[in-house]
Amino acid sequence: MEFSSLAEFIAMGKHGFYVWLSYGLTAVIIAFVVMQPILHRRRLLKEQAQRLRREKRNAPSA
Amino acid sequence: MSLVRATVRRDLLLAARNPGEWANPLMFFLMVAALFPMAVDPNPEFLAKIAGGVIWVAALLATLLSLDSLYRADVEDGSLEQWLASGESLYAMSLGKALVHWCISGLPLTLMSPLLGVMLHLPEEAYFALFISLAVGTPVLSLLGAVGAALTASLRSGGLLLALLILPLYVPVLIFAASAVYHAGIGMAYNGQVAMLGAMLALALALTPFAAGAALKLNLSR
Amino acid sequence: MWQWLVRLYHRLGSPKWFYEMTERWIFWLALAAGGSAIVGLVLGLLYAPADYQQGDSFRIIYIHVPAALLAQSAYMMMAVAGAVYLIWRMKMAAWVAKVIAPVGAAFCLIALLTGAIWGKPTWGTWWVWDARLTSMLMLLFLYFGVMALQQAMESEEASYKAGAILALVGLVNIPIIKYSVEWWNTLHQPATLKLTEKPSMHPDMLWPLLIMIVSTYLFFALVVILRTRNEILWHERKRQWVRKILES
Amino acid sequence: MTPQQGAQQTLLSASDLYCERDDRVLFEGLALSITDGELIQLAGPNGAGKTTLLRLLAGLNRDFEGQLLWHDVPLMTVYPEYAGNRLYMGHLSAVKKSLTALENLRWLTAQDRPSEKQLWEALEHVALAGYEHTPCLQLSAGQQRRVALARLKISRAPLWILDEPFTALDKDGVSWLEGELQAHVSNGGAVIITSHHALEGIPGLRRLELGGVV
Repeated sequence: MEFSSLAEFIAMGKHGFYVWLSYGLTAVIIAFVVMQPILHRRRLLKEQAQRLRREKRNAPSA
Repeated sequence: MSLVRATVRRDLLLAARNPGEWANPLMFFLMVAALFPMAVDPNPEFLAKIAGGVIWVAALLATLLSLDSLYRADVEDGSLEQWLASGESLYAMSLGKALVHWCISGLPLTLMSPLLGVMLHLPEEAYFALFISLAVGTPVLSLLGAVGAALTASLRSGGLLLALLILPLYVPVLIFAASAVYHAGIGMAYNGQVAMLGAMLALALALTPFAAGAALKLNLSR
Repeated sequence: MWQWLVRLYHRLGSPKWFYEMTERWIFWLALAAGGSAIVGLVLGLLYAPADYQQGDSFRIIYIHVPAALLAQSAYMMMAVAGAVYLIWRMKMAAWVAKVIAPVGAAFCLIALLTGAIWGKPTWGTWWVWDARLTSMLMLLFLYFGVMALQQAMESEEASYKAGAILALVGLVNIPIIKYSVEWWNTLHQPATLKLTEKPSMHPDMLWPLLIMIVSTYLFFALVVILRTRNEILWHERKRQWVRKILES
Repeated sequence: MTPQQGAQQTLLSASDLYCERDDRVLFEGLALSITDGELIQLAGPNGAGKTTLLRLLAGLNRDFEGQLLWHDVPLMTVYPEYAGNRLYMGHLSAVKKSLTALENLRWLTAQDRPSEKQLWEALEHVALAGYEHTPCLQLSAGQQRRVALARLKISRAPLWILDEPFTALDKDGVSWLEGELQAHVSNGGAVIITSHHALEGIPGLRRLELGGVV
């Protein structure tokens, strides 16, 4: 272990701001990259199920 | 006015659906600015001197590029015809269109300019001047450019012609804005230049929509 | 062996097979990517010794280098997938190429941002027109170009082809860009301080880096699979097998 | 604007119209008037000036000689009022491909300020129920046309000026539109239309032949 206390770990030997800014921004971008397809999938399934129901509803009348 | 309001809403919605509309000029802005250090000199002291001018030239070109499509789609799909048929004021319509254009081009450019400032080593004192000059100057670019876009909307190769028409009109804005940023960088007052930009904005707001409205009527095919 | 490859190719070309197979992979991939990331980060942030010159700011390396590596190889993969589509008309390849672009661009952005942040304590400035950062910036522009082109095309098929052609042209251009940027750079500012170049890294520093690189690639595979599955769902939405999924 | 029983009033009248395009006289000394309850179909070969006349009557084209009166007042002096009382639909339907059917209709009918419910009902009327949130990109040409035509259900304008509204419509669409035209005319509205489609059985139908002789 390189750090003896949590405070020391956060401080990163005076470079804490830069290190955590890098990691933080990366976490945000990564979260976006992961969440986007998951949300997209959810929306896709909902929309297509809706379309299917609509087609079934319209089919007998046409 | 209801159609003007509806058009503003629709255009913002269109921009949200086609991110390229506002993202592409932004990328162009970044790329043009990146060309200067490569073509001239990446030395920070040198870049600091030209940063303001480079950013402004890039912003101007990016605005110009995005203007080309301002009215073209509306002419082609018949929206223009509906504006004229609506009997609503074309002044309000062209003002609305120009403001939407600013929201999706000038505003993002202004917000992104500090990033370019960092990359081009803009002096710290000049950031605020850069920001304020873009915030006041880019609406003028949109308003003036909208006139050119309206004039060339139905021409097939309108893009280049638009640049030829509009670039000379952009010169005053460029001169005062770049000078504001430069003077701020060397620690001098720059409120005179910003005031000039403000005056230009007021004038453009009052007058250019008339010209754009008149120009729009020319695009009605027979 | 050859026959096995041909069979694999045909299977990969079948969206249905891909969709059903990856159903099972997702969990394990997520587990492997997440697990290795945790191990890599714990080792890198807690156990690796500080750099004797840069101090603890060097710990940015554990995201910067994997992201930069991935951004470059993702571009290559995108171009290869595009080529497969152009040559054999394999739809799956086109979809994979399409979904790689935004992911690759995201990693490119990560590499650039972390590079800039790392530069501040190391060089004293956020941005230097250094050869690596500049060519990374050009790579980002290439990604944006492909994405913008794909988005601008109205016909889907045309957008795949155009994207693939542009990606291939870009691929040929990448080494040229890299070398010309390096040449330009040495012309202007010889021997700058390098961010990462170290003749030999301490193994305690090196291991976490290797683990993070593996983790990044696993993560990339996971995201590309997730996105490709969405493309499959969308394009095959009228097919019977997708209907069954939708109805359940 | 409500017509009195029996006494029909002239909505729009034109006299002595002269118009030339590209050194070709399209029409000369043309007179036309439309009262409520009438449907005028402009007919004639391609290039006879049907669209030109239509746009001229709509007030979009001011490049002509002659007189145009709206309720016996020169049209251009009361243009905003006229614009509010006539509905104009050209060849181009002003439908944006990346917006949904509902969003497009909302824009097209912005001046009538319809309620959300009216918009949905209008779309249902043109057999687009269930497509409200579908981007028009994914609709067929006929369906896109229906989105544009749905505004007929919402508009309160007494005078309709329609340029080839039957384009791209299927059989059901054509009979729906014929029904709409008939209903509008029998409710005291007026229609000026260009169409190659043979309109029949609509009371108050008149045909105006254009062109042929140069």
